[in-house]
Amino acid sequence: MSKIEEKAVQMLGGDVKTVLGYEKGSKGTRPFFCHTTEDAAKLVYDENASTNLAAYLVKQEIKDEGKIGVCANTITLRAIAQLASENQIDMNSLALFTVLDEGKGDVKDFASVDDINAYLADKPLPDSEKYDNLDKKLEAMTSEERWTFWVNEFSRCIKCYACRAACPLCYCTRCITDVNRPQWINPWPSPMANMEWQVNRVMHMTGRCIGCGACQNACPVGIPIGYLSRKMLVDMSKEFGYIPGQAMKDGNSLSTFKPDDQENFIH
Amino acid sequence: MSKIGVFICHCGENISATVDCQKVAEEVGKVEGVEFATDYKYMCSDPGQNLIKQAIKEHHLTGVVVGSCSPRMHEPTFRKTCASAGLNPFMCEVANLREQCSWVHEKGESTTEKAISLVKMLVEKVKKDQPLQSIEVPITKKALVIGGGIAGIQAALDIANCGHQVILVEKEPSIGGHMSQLSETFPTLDCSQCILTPRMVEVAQHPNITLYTYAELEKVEGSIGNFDVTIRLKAKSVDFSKCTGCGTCQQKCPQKKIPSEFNAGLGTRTAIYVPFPQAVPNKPVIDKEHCNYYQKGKCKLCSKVCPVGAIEYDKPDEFIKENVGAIVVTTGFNVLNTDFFPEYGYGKYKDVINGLQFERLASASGPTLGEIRRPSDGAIPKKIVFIACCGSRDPAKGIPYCSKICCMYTAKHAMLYQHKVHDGESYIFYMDVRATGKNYEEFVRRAIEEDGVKYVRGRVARVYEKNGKLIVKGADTLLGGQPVEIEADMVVLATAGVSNPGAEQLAQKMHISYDPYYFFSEAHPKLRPVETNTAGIFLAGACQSPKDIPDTVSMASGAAAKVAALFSQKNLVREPVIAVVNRCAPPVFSTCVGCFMCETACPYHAIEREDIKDRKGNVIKTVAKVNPGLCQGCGTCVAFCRSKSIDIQGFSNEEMYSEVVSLLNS
Amino acid sequence: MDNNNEFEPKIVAFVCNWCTYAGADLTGTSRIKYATNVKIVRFPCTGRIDFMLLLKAFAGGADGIIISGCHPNDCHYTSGNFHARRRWITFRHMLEILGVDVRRICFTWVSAAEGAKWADVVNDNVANIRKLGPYKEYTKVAQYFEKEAYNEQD
Amino acid sequence: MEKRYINKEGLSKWFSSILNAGKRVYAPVRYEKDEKVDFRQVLSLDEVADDYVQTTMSAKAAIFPRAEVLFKYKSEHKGEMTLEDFNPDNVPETVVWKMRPCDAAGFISLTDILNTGYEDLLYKTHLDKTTLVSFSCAKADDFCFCTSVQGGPGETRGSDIQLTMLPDGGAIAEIITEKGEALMKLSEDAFLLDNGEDKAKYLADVPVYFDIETLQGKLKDAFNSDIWKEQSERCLGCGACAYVCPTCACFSIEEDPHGTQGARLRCWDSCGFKMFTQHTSGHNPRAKQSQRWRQRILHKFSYMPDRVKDFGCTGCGRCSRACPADMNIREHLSSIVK
Repeated sequence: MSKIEEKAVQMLGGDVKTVLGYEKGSKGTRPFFCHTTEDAAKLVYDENASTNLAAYLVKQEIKDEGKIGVCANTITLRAIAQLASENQIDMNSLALFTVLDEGKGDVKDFASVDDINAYLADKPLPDSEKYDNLDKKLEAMTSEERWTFWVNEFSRCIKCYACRAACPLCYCTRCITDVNRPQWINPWPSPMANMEWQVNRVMHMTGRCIGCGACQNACPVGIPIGYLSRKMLVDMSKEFGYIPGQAMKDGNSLSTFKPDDQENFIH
Repeated sequence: MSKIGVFICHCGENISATVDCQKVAEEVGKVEGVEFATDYKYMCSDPGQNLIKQAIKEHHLTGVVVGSCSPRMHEPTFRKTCASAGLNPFMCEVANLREQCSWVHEKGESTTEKAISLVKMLVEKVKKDQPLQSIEVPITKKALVIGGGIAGIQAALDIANCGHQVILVEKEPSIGGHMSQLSETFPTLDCSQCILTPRMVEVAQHPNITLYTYAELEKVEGSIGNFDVTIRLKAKSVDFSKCTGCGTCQQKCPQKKIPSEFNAGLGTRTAIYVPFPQAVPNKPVIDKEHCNYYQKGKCKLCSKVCPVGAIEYDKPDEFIKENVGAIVVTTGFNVLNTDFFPEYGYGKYKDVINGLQFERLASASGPTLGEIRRPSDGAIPKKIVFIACCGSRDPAKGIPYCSKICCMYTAKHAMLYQHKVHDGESYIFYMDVRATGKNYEEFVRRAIEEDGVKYVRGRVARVYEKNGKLIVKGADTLLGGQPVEIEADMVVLATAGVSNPGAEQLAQKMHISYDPYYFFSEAHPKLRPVETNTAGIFLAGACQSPKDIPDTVSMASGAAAKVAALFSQKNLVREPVIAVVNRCAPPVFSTCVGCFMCETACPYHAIEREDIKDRKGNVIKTVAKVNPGLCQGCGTCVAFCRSKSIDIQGFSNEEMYSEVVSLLNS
Repeated sequence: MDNNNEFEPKIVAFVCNWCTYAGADLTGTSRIKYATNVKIVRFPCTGRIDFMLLLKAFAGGADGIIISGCHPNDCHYTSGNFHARRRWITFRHMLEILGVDVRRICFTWVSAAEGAKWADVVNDNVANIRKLGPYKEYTKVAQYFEKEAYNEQD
Repeated sequence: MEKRYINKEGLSKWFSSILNAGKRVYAPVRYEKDEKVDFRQVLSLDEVADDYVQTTMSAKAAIFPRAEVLFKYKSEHKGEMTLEDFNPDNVPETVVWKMRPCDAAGFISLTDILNTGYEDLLYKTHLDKTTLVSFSCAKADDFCFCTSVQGGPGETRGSDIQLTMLPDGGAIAEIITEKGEALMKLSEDAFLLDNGEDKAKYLADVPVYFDIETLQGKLKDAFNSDIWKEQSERCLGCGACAYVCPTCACFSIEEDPHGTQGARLRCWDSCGFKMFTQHTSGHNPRAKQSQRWRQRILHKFSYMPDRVKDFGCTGCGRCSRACPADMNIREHLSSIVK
């Protein structure tokens, strides 16, 4: 019996009804809801377990089912810490653990957000290389070239909102795209409407995004939207002085301010 | 569907000189939803207003747009007009055709075009306007007065005499403020303490006034009608309920050389002290900075000699919370630090003093018992020089504004000196003599003509000591800049009046604005001089700008009248321009997802948390709720809300969106 | 510089009610003249201004945008302008990443006493945007369905 | 049906003649090196991508655009409105080049939905003006399951012309419809006589994963089954599956107002979205993900065959490839059959 199976069986014997983890799927690992001890054998955890499971934890349907065990990877943990700071997750309704050394080590439990933050303190954001390469490419462009690049990219968007669905921090009861008085964002997939949606998504993520890249990984047409949120995350944390991927205690970088914020662009 | 009436005002010729008003009315009349459009010479006049009222009734208008002067000017007027014709006043909008169009552009097509699009913009807004009801907030009929100088005393007494409860907070151990330090007051030369102390006693004895001395404002929350204030009662180390004010402790206190604040450093006091003999309350506090016990851990002499055992060491500061409906700020002023003028030798030469110190010298209760004696050797100065505008009206070194009181008190000082030292000679160096109050000019003339004070128009360049004399070098500009040199025994600097240290922090605590010199800003320099921009907080006295006693007292009574007027209402009626969190049908109840980002963004702590419960009382979800009493309607939360679940009435998302879109479509 | 001399830019100004709107009123009271290209939309506070309104303005054909409120520490609501400033730092960066021409957005503080400054802000902006020309790059993308072959896939 | 042979030069010549005839040609284009392949308008044969299994999006948008103007309106005088209706003449003659047989078959289902009972003018105009040139599949992957839903790598239903590429760079051309014949005639001399090659030799091997009739039988009683919740637990609720699908036809009607003028649009929508069935009252008949997943499967494999004979699935496997949560439809259908 693997350590993770052992852990799941033990949890299911207690007050946990479901253990959310990963199983082998048709494209590597995929999320798996394990309800029975028999199914626990299907649970796997390795370096391919890359989905951010926190996206499920904010769903009312799943919250309604009671206490849930979560076999979390680092990005899931980051998201949970952020969600807890935004009153979206009750840590008491989670039984949170991970398996150290990408599934080869011991099982580690997390009882509180502080536990999570201590564990994450030295963990880098994922996929830095991918984003850095694009960053170099885009930084070398003129403003006009960047505009053309993004308009082109957004022309492919089909408004399937997989980016929204996959992101654990997109949990609004009513997304701004569904607001129609006024219709802030046109609902059809035109390049401008697509761009407006992404601007909103990324602005709404500023100071909250944990840089997991779930949005980009989910995009069926392959638009590098993860770069946008990631770039804002990295640049704005430098600007406003917070640790990328770590939840802020009193509001986030957009809902707070410092009297000496930069003014050099203000005439 | 909307039936909107559009009324374009010519404002005499103020608008019509550059804008074709008739064309504006014509063009806007073509807009979908506009039922009636006209132009008129003076919309705000009676016939103009009647025109609007009539049109509302005749055409059953659902909204009104007036194209006239700035809405900051006449929006209330036209809204009232609409209300009197039965239209909800918030269905009326004003397009700014004068200040932001006709007055700033030349006559021409583009000016008229701009006017048309400005009016169309408001037409689109009115289409999205919702009828709003004014908000009524209950008022706590209790006032807080911060600062126990003459302004605070006057305001507190006036409010208390109207029958309302007042809390008076003073940071020093006694009320009285700067006025208690003054010798005689211009222009009548009546003794300052003689007229002040009865008022101080009245405050102490007034059944409606709660006095907290040695106390400071810690925190203010809430808003007009319902402020929650926290007051820090600094530990006095003396139990006032036991202390009889016998004074034994002061006699025995071994620390006797502490410069007395009351005497502006010219006298001394003990560590356990009453600032001055007529202090209210007349009970001592321990100055921890100088107390042997607090500094070195042993002494406790006062405790040993106290006959009633009132001394209590090491008590922490206490915090009390009070709920008040209005706040009057009367924190007063300070005098400019003389470091700015090293050339006058203040601090270097003992006999160069400032005006406040001279007041103490001239005061019967002062360190010299009213005799004018030099601080250095106690000799009576035979020749004395007063330097006016010391820092005032001096943008280079001091402050650019006029401190207002110096001309008068300098004249008074010279006069008092002449009265006390009959063979003395006094000189006043001045820039201009500003004696604009009642009997003020006469007072100055008396100083010159009857008391022989010598006025020299010019600035003093330097003061230095030579053979025991202070050499004052200056120029007489009336004599063409001729150099003047006076060998004086004493020099008095009329240093500028400046704001109190800590004024900035206090203003930020109360969310009131202040000028570059940290004097608090009135809401309107002419029409709302005692109000601040924060509703329910009023100003009086020198915390707003330097002023003399008559001005201070009248301002204090003015502020008190404002408070009384506020308290005379049953409820406070407020404009409904506030944020609201949406509500919708179950099972959603509200689209608010409860992230409470608005809570951190709100400058007024107006966001509360509300549990939505099912019939059994189980919490379904927790959503944001706006406290209508606290919300001031800035709308910061609205721009932050990701799901657009919070919106501000009167500047709603739909309204603002329609305005922007309309501007660009037309 | 083909026809840019004749180009009259459309500029929208989003201003707060207490400082800049009052300042612009003072410009009028002082009878200082400025260009007609700028039209003011009144907000209670710069903190109220939604970043989406800027995008909507560009999409609607604005060539330039002015955003102006109270100077730091002068906000009628104490901190609305600080919140706004932070939002603009963020949003401006977002626009830069996307290649939106941020030169077309002017952030400024104009107090109720700065009537003359408001006139300067307007005139400078009109001159500036006139130099930049119409913001075709943006409107072209915005007018997706206006294109002749509006049902093109790409 | 006519079978011909066309050599490499002939293909190129034919393609040029299609472009020269003024037709708009959509073909798979590789977006950037090693990235996704999708349909775009092309102006030369060189742009057309090679060596891929499937485009991300189906060819659906060529005939049923992501967003399309139904009509425009304008008011120049108060109270008066002028309408500009959809004009079929504005729809250009189009060729979709190198679509998969499953894509072409998808249009049969789409036509069923949009043109049964009521003829949808927009759809029909596009369809009539579009010629579908499918290429039979030489390659397939694990997501392909056309053979399980009555299709196949060489299926010609729905196509106007089907080409089967040969090792010499030429192709077997099957001219299936009149539209196909007309397209061939643009360069008829390029089409040589059938060289007797057997198409089947060049087709990919796609195994049959489940029996469709058994599936249909099981679905009849499956409405209240627990299987929907089990299968849909990891579904995130996005709309990717519907948007990449060659047969999904759900749309919503949207407004694009600009002051006194504007347009009414028809835009793709997806039954996977929670808001899709949200009522104004607050009630949502398909509030749960499992209900929406059930709807998707039952609609495609039960309701559609009941009502319009065809399945709402051609086994292209796009939804499985696109799904961010790895909801593999083939796997799910197989598990229902079991």
